[in-house]
Amino acid sequence: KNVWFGVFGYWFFLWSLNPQSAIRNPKITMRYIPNSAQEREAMLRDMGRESIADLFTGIPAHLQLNQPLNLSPAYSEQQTLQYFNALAERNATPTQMSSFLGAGAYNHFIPTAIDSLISRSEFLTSYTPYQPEISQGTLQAIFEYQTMICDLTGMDVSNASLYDGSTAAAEAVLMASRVNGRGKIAIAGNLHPEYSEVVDTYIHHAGIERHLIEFDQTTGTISPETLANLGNDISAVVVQSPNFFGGIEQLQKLADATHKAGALLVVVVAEAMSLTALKAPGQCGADIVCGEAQSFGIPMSFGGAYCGFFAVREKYQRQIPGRLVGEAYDGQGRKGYVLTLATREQHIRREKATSNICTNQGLYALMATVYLSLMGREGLKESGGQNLQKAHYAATQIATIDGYHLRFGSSFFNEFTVSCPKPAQEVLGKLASRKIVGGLALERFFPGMKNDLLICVTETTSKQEIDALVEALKAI
Amino acid sequence: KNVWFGVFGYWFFLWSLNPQSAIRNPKITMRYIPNSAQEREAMLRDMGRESIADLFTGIPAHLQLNQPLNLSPAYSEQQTLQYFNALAERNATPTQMSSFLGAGAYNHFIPTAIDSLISRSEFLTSYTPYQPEISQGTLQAIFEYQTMICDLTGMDVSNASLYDGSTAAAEAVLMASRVNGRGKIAIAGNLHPEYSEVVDTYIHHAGIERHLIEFDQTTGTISPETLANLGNDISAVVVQSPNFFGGIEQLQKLADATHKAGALLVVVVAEAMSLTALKAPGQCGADIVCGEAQSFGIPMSFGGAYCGFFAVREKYQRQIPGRLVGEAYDGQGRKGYVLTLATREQHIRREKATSNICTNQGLYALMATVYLSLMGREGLKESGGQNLQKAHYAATQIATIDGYHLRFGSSFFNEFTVSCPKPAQEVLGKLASRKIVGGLALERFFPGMKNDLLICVTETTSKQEIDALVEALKAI
Amino acid sequence: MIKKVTAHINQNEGLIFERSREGKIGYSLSALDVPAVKLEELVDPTLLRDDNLAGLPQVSEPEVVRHFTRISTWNYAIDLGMYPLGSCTMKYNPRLNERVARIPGFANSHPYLPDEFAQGNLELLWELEQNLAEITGMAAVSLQPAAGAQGEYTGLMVIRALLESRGDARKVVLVPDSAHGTNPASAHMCGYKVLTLKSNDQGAVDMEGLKKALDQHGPDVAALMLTNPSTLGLFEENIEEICRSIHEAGGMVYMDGANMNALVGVTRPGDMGVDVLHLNLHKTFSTPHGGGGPGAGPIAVVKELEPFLPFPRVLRNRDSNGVAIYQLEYNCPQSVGRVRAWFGNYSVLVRALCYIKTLGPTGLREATETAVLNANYIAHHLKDVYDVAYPNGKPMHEVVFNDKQQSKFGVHTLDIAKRLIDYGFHPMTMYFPLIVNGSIMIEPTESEDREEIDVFIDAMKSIAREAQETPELVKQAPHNTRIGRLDEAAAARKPVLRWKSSSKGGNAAGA
Amino acid sequence: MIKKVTAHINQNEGLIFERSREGKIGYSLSALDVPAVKLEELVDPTLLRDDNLAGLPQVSEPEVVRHFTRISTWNYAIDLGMYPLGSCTMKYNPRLNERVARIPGFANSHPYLPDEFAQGNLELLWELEQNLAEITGMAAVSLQPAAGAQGEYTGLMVIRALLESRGDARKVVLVPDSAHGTNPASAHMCGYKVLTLKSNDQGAVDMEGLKKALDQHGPDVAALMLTNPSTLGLFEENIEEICRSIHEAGGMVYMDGANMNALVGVTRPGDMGVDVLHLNLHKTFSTPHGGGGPGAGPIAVVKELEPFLPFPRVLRNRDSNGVAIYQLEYNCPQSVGRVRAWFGNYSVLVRALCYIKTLGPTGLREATETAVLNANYIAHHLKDVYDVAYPNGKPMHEVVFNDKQQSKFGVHTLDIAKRLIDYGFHPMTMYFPLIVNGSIMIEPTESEDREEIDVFIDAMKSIAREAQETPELVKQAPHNTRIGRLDEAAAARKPVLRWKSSSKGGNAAGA
Ligand SMILES: Cc1ncc(COP(=O)(O)O)c(C=O)c1O
Ligand SMILES: Cc1ncc(COP(=O)(O)O)c(C=O)c1O
Repeated sequence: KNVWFGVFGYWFFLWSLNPQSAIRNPKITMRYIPNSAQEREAMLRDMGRESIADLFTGIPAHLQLNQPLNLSPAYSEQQTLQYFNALAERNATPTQMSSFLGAGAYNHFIPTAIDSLISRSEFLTSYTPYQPEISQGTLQAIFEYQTMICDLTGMDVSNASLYDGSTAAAEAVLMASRVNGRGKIAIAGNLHPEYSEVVDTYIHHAGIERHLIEFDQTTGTISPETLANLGNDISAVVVQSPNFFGGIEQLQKLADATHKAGALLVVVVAEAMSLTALKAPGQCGADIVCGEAQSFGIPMSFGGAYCGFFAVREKYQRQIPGRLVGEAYDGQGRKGYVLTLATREQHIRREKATSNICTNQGLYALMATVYLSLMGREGLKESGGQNLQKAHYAATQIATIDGYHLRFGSSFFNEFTVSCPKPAQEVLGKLASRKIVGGLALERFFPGMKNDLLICVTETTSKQEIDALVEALKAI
Repeated sequence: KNVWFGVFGYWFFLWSLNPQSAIRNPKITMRYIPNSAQEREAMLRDMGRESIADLFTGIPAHLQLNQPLNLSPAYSEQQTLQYFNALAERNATPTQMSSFLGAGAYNHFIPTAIDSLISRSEFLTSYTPYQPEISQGTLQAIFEYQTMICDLTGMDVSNASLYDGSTAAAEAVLMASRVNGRGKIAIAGNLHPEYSEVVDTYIHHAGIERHLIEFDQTTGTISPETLANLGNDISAVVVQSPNFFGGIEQLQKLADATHKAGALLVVVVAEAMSLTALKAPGQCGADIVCGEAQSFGIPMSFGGAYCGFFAVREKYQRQIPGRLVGEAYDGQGRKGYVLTLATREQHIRREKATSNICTNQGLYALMATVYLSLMGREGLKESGGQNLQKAHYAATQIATIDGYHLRFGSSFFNEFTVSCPKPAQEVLGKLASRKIVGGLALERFFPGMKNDLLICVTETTSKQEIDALVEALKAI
Repeated sequence: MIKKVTAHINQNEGLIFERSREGKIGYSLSALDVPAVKLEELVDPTLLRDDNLAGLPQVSEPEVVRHFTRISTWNYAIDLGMYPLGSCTMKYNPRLNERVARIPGFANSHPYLPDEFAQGNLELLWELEQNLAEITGMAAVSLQPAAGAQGEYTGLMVIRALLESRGDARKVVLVPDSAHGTNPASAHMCGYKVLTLKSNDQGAVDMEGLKKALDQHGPDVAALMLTNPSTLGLFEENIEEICRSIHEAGGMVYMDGANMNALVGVTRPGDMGVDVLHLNLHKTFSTPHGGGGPGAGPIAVVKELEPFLPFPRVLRNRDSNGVAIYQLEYNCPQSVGRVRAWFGNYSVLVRALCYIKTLGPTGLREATETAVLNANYIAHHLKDVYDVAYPNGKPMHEVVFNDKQQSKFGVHTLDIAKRLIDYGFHPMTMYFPLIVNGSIMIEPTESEDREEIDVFIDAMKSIAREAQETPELVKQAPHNTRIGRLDEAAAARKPVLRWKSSSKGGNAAGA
Repeated sequence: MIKKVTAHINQNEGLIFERSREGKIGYSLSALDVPAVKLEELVDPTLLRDDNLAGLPQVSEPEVVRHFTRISTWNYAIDLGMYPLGSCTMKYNPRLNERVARIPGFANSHPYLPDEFAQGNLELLWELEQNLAEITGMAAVSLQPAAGAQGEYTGLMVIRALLESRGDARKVVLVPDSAHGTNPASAHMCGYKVLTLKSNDQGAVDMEGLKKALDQHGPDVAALMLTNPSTLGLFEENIEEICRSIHEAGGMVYMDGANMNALVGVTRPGDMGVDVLHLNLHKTFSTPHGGGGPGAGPIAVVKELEPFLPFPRVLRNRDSNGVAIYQLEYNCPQSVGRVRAWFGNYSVLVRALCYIKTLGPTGLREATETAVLNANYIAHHLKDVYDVAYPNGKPMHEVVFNDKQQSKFGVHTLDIAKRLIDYGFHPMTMYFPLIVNGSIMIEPTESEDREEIDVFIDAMKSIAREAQETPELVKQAPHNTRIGRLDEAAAARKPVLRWKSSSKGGNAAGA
């Protein structure tokens, strides 16, 4: 499919939109509204009201609109599909251009059964499970989700999800400060730049100060030595592993150094698939492990909706932001699940809540739960292994090209940074004309890294695609 | 999308298929089989059996395969999707080429909600509703389907579906002969040729003889006069309306003539959408009305699966082929639905059954039911009206082109026959290069109609597409 | 104790017609973009509908969604639990198949597309034919039949056409008394006289009886219709000899392939001497049953019969570059004709090929082996509680019991079936095959896990105990469903087969 | 009498972990196509996982499908019936929105695609911003906030940034006592001191109290956070005056737009003097609640505040041919920063735009009018049976009662809520807003048909009768669900928040 072809289809569509479609028999109701005009009249009569306008007298008349909103007239179902299909045609997807983009959003394989299950009305159109007697489906699924997140991260307690990986990192920082009352936060310089920006936003008004931990220029990782002299005003050290450049951090050593300073270690995981192959942060001494679960069956969808995960040591369970599901029993001793420890939350605690979050990412946590169930122990190991092996194959091949080399010396999972013989942005431009999205030019976030390219390879990237990339790099 | 582009994608895919994908840990089970190899061993032990082979000793050893079937190795889920997507890319769909094909399969708009409802596990993965206590969903839906078919056709009793329109026509012929014991059938020459072929197949061994009713060369319809001298050995007269050329038959007059000869009138409806605008055949004296319900929300899918409908006068209800659902009450007086009058069927009557049909088109009858519910009275009227108006607009426009004229003088619904100034097949070839599938060349079924083209226009055909067709016809 | 289900609130819902109100709509079409003209000006007004479609409902989209969602919850389904329905092979219906069948390139393709614009569809048909031929060991396949019964009918016509082409107008088809009802019905539709063969005391074809029938009717016997494994779930050990004797008598062997789930990848009908068989893709090849279809019933035939298959056939040629070109061949002079419009239940065929591609040779055999294992496991655990109909048989993918032990307490197969509902299962197949009194026919398929099977075994044992101790409990079952046993006799006596605006709603408010 | 539901069998199911067995799999990946190398040779082995992922389950696909299908049936859902949840706007979730959000060009697009390869996405964002600006009457929109609460937080930061840019570091946010809990929580996160405003005896902002607060804290008041219609479902009649006095005091007005379903197409916050508001797309704009998200909480602001919106912003330019080119602008020096990665809950945004396009201006107003009508209809029919919290108010899209009459018999809001379950409804919102003792908050939305509403009214009346006649029946409710009231206090005392292999399964066999 040609992305540019879409443009013409799109203009054609706009031209074809018939304004008359808004003209409709006034007695005929919008299809989503069950009560017809006639029925509404009857209801008004039944209530002794004259007209709909009677019901709106609470709104000062001069504030009421006397003309329709200035929006396009209602599209028919067919027009709606044409409109959105035409828009979608103007985006490039991995089936049209092979893509080596990662950097926090990953193109992993999504088993078909997931969508079919989460599309069941009972999951899709249900409310937050405040009424456990008729919400056990959602509650049990969240309980399973919490369990899986605990197992993957090596932690004791997981919440029911946060908005995304970046806000999870921000909430971790706020929580750490709540826990130990310290007012400074040390943030790794190789944390995902957008996460870092979000943390900055969140700490700005929380009176928390930020201390930057520079990464090592040869390994790209945080050297434990840089933590040697952490002040005792540091509430937490926030590191990401694999870090933004793809490198795996020495978490145990970082934890030791952090704990020595009495701070908490927050480990951020932007590529959750790495948890299937790399040692669990919880096993390495992390106090909070949080991040992005998009890799577990959630479509990339231009950056959202995703699913932030958040797991802590048991001793912090009453400090965790967001919802928690726990076991409970009814009068007959039957086991079920309920939202619990709600006293942390804003409904009850208002300004003293552990967070303001209310609606979270329930359905997407369910997606992740179904994904993890389908893939299971073996599938996750295989997937993790394939990511790792394919990325290393790609890295090795690229490193053989004249002028290209791996920027950093550290171990990596499925992403790595390549130094190009010319500006990475220029390389990407040339690759694009060969229908390859070659990765992310790092200069945008790290002005000093003009020639550096962040490349991601997953289990869905075929050897042919990798080889084609290598050939293209050689040729340009 | 280019159809030919698909070919290359496809070969690329074949080349990429890795034969190693069949190599799998023997301890690891196919993902659709819950009992693992280990579990199966345990079950064997539990039964005191040695091996799986023990269970197959009923099959003579020399008949057992000693090598795997010669099929392609198992595709991964991703490969399967690639394989089928690549195949599908090599078909042209109406979004790629505007299409004026009808002739028994119609491109009507399909509301999105249908697929979401029929995909519910409870409908999709349930069995034929022989156990009413846990099948009321399917049963009630069929009861609603039967009611709607009765209303649309103007008949008293509808069955729960047959395979498709063509076999419905064949079953009608067999039923008519059962009803009146006559051995000859009169079939309209403008019946859908494939239906006609199927009827021929079915009557061949039933000892029923076929008599052809020629259509009128100027109107394309069956003139009531041709039925004036029907012999009293004719069991039924089978006509289609709108007929294969799109023309609407004078059903009432045909019914009168048929009944005069003591025969039954079977009205076949290949375009069920026509029922929304044209007088119900039941109102015109038909004894059996049957046909194809594909137009009611069922995708064209290269000709199947579709949904044959079949409706009769009440007096024939015990002669109807296929399943019937009726009301019933339980011991507490609660109303429900059951499969009823089963004594007509093969389970009980065996060779004396009214038909051999067992599995029918349940899910697709449900699709039609959801479609008819969503469209409802107003939507069906609007849709029928649009089909009719757009087709007439197209016909009028085409008739203005030099050398083109409407082949027949009769009223039509959404299909009409155009005589071209050159062989229709040639016209179609030229239109194809302009990304238009211009209709069906009739020569294939009616060798005398070399220049005649059957054109269909539905509510989904835009004015632009019609105008583009007209322009193209002018230009070629 | 009932472990598998608990009672829970379940929504009532009337008929869709009872929701109808003037002015409600559930659709949205694009506005007419050609000049509007009154229909009466375009078409002879006497031909136009004049009843305002009064019978059709007027409802909104949310109501339609709620209506069908609610009534769906009254159904049992594979995705909710085991369906021990013998002969029906209710296996898991992969979601991947559903997705693939909905790919727009398939779903939106018109059957009269010129061959060059339908190469994907044609290749798919060709590929599926090849795969099924390999799986069955036959020479050629027709995908046209819409279900098993139509496959039988088509297969018999093919046989008849061959015989007639030899000038051999035979009139008799032999059908064992254990056969499915569609077998004699199809034979009858094909113009044959059905001669019932009594089964022997093992439930198999009685070789003596067969010999006698052939001695008596031999020259008139067109075919034997055989189910293998039989409807008792037993492999016909004499299959080769049976085929031989039929062939010697000048007849052909038709195999009902409904039970192919016991054989795929392990043995092939073509290697046994079978001449024609049908497959139920909605059984063996996992396409969803959909509450009663659609299915697909392709037939596979030996070389000799190929010319008689329904037309059109799909051919593969190669162009000058060796690229495959697929083509529909309509010129099949010996063909029995068409048995339906176009090429079969295409959307079902797509699913079946998807299944085959997904499992591959190893997976297909694994499925068969597991299906047979599961059935034997059930047979093993229930054989002391229920009488096995033919205790010397070696059950394959299903096992048949009878209700002899339970009948002593006045509890019959129907009661056991209904009581299974209370235990959270769909009933087994009952009273089929007819040769088993009070038949209890159980087929677990490979899709069940041991735990579900164990719960089923426990339920069956528990019901057997109840039959003895509290027979009334079983005879009144089910107790935990939203509706009880319905009076089917009364329903058939005065059938109400459609809603009328005067009648009251069912399953509805006030139930 | 309970008309709406009947008890029916419902499948039990343990935790997914309890299905786990060695060797089961539910996945299939393509085989590795690069040379296989041991992971230990590629990565420092001490960094590799060494627990074999032991906690993750091993299950097959059919079991996963059955597991989640079964547990889903324990949920209530919009598609099953009315959700009279005040403040939650549980309206119909169109299937068309779901389909559109899944179009591969949206679902498979990477957020770091260069702008030229993401023009469709960028235009969609731009178009949605324009539409929401028009609907709210505001100048600019940010789609970044992931839900309402984050919208509040972002909106307050935007206000704070403006004030700080003026060198005006105010510290106080006024929040009415009727506000949703997220309001004070968000204000607190934004570093503000929350000052609670008492509502007047009409449930509205007490103008005296407001004046007093401004007199006292005026120069330190950064903003007032107002919900309009209030959480009582009443329009703030003094809204303009309120805005004026806040503005005069140098503060800004934040409006919680959770109740916009009462206003869309009828009136616009921007015309009232509001400076910032958030929208809950998962309420007003029909995106599915999904058992707790995802939502989307865009904010709309007046011109003055636009420079402070989160970055990046979406800009529309035109190329030399006048063709629109969309572009992400990161250079926003006054921006409050990012509040999340990328551009918002994009897949939710797609659904919301689909909803707007489908309804158009007429449909949007019709939805609002019908929502308000339905709420008034309920208020009218229940006002004699339950005490309306503020009887002089003119309810808009929701109506708030209290349990005063019922409390006399010892029956409280919680009991009424639980009893509604037996009647086949989801409970209403309870105990919110906090200013109403035993609040019973009912919002039907426009998605309910009169019949469903009438059944609801009857149920509420019937429960009121029961409260008087058989209070124990109500206090023990629900009676007809698979599980009864759970001991939440005990659960919180010793929380069990994850499964451990030693623990027993829930909702499972043996329940
Ligand atoms: C043994 C046997 N033969 C034939 C059939 C008929 O197949 P279908 O229902 O597909 O027409 C069945 C179906 O139940 C069967 O079990
Ligand atoms: C009045 C009001 N404000 C704010 C919120 C918070 O919105 P969200 O749950 O989207 O964060 C809600 C949600 O319930 C609400 O009802």
